[in-house]
Amino acid sequence: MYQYFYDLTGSVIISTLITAVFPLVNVLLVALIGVYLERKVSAWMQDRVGPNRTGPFGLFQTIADFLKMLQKEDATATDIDKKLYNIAPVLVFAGSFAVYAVIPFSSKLIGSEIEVGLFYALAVSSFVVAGILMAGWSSNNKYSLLGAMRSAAQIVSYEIPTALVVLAMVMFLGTLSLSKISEMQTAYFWNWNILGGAEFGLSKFLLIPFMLVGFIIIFISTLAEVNRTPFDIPEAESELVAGYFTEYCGMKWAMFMLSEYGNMFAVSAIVSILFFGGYQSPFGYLGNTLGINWLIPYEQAFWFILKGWFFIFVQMWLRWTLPRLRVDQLMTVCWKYLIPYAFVNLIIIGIITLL
Amino acid sequence: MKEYLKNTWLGIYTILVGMKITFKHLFTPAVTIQYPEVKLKLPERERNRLYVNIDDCIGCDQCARACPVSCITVDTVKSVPGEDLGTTSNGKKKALWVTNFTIDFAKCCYCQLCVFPCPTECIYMTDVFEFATYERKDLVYQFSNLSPEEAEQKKINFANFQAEKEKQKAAAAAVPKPENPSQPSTN
Amino acid sequence: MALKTETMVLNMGPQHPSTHGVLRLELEIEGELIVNVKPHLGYLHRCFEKHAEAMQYNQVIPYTDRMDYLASMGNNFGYVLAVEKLLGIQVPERVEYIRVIMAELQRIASHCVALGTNGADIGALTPFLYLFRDREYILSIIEETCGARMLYNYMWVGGLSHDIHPNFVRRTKEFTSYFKNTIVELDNLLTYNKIFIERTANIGVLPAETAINYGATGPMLRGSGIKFDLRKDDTYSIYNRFDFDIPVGQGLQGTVGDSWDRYYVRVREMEQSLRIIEQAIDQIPEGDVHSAIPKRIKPPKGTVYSRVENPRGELGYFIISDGNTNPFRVKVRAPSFVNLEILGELCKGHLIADVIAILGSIDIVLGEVDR
Amino acid sequence: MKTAEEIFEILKNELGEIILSIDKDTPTEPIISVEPLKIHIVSKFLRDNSELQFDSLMCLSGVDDANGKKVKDNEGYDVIEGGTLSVYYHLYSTVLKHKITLKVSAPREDAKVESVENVWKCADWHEREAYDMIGIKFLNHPDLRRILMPYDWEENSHPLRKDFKVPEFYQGMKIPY
Repeated sequence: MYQYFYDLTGSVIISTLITAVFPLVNVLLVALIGVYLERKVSAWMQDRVGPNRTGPFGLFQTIADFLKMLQKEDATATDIDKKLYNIAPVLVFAGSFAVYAVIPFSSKLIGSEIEVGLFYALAVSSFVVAGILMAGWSSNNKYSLLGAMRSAAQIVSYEIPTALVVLAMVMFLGTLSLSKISEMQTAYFWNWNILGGAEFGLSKFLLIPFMLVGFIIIFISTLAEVNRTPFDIPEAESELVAGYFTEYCGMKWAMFMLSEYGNMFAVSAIVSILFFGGYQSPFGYLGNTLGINWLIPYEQAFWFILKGWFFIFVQMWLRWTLPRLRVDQLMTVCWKYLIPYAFVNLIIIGIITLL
Repeated sequence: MKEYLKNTWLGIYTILVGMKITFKHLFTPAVTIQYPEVKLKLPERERNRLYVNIDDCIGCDQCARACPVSCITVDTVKSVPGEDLGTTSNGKKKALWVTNFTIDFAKCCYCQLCVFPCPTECIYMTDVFEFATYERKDLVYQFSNLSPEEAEQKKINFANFQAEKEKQKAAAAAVPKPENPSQPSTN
Repeated sequence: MALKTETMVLNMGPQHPSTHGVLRLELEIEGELIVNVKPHLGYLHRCFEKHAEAMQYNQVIPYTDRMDYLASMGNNFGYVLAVEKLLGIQVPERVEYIRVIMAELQRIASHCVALGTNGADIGALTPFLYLFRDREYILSIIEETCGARMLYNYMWVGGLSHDIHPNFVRRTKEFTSYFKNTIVELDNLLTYNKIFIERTANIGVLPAETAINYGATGPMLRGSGIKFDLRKDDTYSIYNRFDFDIPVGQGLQGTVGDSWDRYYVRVREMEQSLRIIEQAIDQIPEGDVHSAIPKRIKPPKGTVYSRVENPRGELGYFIISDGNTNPFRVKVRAPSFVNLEILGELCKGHLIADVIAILGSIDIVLGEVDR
Repeated sequence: MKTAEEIFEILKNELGEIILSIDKDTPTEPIISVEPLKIHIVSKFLRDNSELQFDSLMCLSGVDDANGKKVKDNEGYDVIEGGTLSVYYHLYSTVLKHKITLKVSAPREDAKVESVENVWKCADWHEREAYDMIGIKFLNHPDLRRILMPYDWEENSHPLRKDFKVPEFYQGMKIPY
């Protein structure tokens, strides 16, 4: 990305600045639009109108909320562990924000093109759990504590099916670099991994059902990792008020919210990179047909963002359809269902790849 | 094993069924209305703020007695002969000055029990439901059209009249003579 | 060496996002496991019984509305039946029919809230809003007739406050045909959802004998598999003229008497209420609804205990009259009050999340628990 | 299915002295009076007897009979002295579908009634309510605390008594706002 902007502007400072600020802007934008979209989607699903007072169609609702949040008094309870309490939201936010560094928005728009991007994303996103535990413990509130404990157990367990599916994909693709994975599923949707990858042959058709299973497993477990319904038990509002961030208010609370929506996009991005061709267009590029080369990265970014938002929409869709699971059932789903399926899937994909 | 697979299938299938329903609802129009701009037409029997048509009130106090929360206060003063209070719309002759008719809407429970006993149908429920105020005392509505001075005057009038009557009675007692008193019987 | 552990006390309520109204639960927990539940009541105590002693008989009716504010018609119905029994009044046919239709409409509206909040407690917010949309429909039908949406003061001793609105019959028919779709939709969206079943089946199992001993009534009792409904078993008003079934919990997804059964009984009960309405709406005879209202209610000395099947269970009024225009004593046997007593028993050994599911399936209204 | 008279006969034969009388003068249902300190025996009998099977307690209500004489206390308020407080039990048999009403009366100054909590669990909260509102003490009740009023409400102040005087202050707060 640095290289791209350096070529474009010829200035070290501007290109460095853009590269550095790009993920942050992304997280903020995702949260702004995400909160708005969540409200609208839930409203439409429930035969309501949703926010419509601030600006046309209530478009500025989230901005108004952020302004309100900024003005709020930073109230803290007396018996809390001040240091941990203050660090926790930053840590949680940093965790979700850091993932954006490696997400390839297009072949050119990528913060840092590291070779182990997938591994990095998985590692960094599970970093959040430390922040959540800190928040829950330092709040000195029983609800927060219970929420944090649930969250720790949940995120740690769901790492395993995620990792297993990722492992299967890595075996199949032979690389950990997110941009390379995207590149492998070049234009046209039949080259996507969900449809058996780019190579054409018998294995492609054999792979399709298992890829589908892999996709479902990773989608469910990433859903759990970002604490969305039906796995939102750490913050189950009817049981634990707001879970680990019960005691937070103002901007600190907003940081938890930001990271939640940031995370949603991050995991959607990873799912779409792994299975749905990343930034690749399903129907080829307009830039290629017209012979305008500079258009291609923007087209790619468009497709990538579209895919990301589509998965966010599915997450919302699920949230407003389903009830939430209980703690032990959550573990049951993970250990008794997802992990066995993921293992079987791993083995079969491995065998087919070997053949 | 069969149970296990069945559970997996049921989980996925019922989730998909649910998703189908919510997806359909994405495209159904909203049932909510935009309240301050759009208002529902309230049915004619709507029970909201009470209104008293004081011109029709005869001060019979029946509404105040029917009220389970005692939010209606009616004070009356008898008229003196010669004063014309007019008639109610259904032709009843009024005989009492209603000096004070207040309803405390902070207490009112909108049960409509005060409406039925009214003989002149002067107290009734309207469809006004937006009357929030900043002060609780603003919810006490005064329906009497007499100013406090006038009300005071009426009381004095009646007291004077009463005193006059007493005097006459005393005089009549002192001088026993067959006299036909001109004042009407008690109002 | 064994690690020293101790239980933790978690305070839920009085202002907790999911306790239905201002109920405070003191949960003694071991990790997430419930050791003991202690309900604390009285946050919504409004002295109904003391008030009633200072009121005339007809002035008590607006107060009964405010007990179970989700089923005010049922409350009115029970009270007027008790006073009529004391007075020995026979009300006109038309009044009986309208009362039954109103009470059944109210039952559907009340179950809508019960099922919706049960789902919402477990995390499914969307069915809640669909059900509220339909409850709104019922409320607007009732509003057109009596002018109020929740606190009706509609049934009077010996009659009704208003005759039905000219639109009433048409709109009720529209509603009954329309509402069947909602029940189907609800079944697909929530009742048979695997996650919902997992959350409620085998949770809070209430065996039949315990249920009777604890005095549980209404869907609580029927969920435990006992076919007991006051509308059939101790019939009042004109319920014996209608043909309807009593749904009972059969343990379709787990044990008989679990939370899912209680939920399921409510869903099926809405269907039966629709059946009653459909039968009654065509038979409303002509007549005057005010003719039997006594000018002055002054019952003879004596006591009466009269009960009706409210959406939440058996609502009983025990009235002592000393021959005055005011009741000497009115005691209400509130179904929620009695049903809530079992909560501690049901929750033992379950998880925190289950407390919410069980509480939702008991379906209490704190206005009635505290009165 | 048995009428109240038949049930009264059975009770009288089986339990004798404890059962006091039957009041058939009420417009609706007859009431059987029972000795307050023996009510648990009667209850157990009613529940377990195969002819009666009263397995459900519909309602338990405490009542201030206000049949003592009215005296003015030193502040000029009416206070009732003497007389009784009563508890009414409405029983129902879900099997045999018959009903019965029992009544016990205890002296107002020291109202003690035996608890039926171990016969019908349902009586637990009803008895707490009767204690809270009327001030009837239920002997052998496992957890006789106030239920609807605050736990720190003034001792011996029971709001549903006919001579209840609204206190001016509760915990330093003025009560009639």
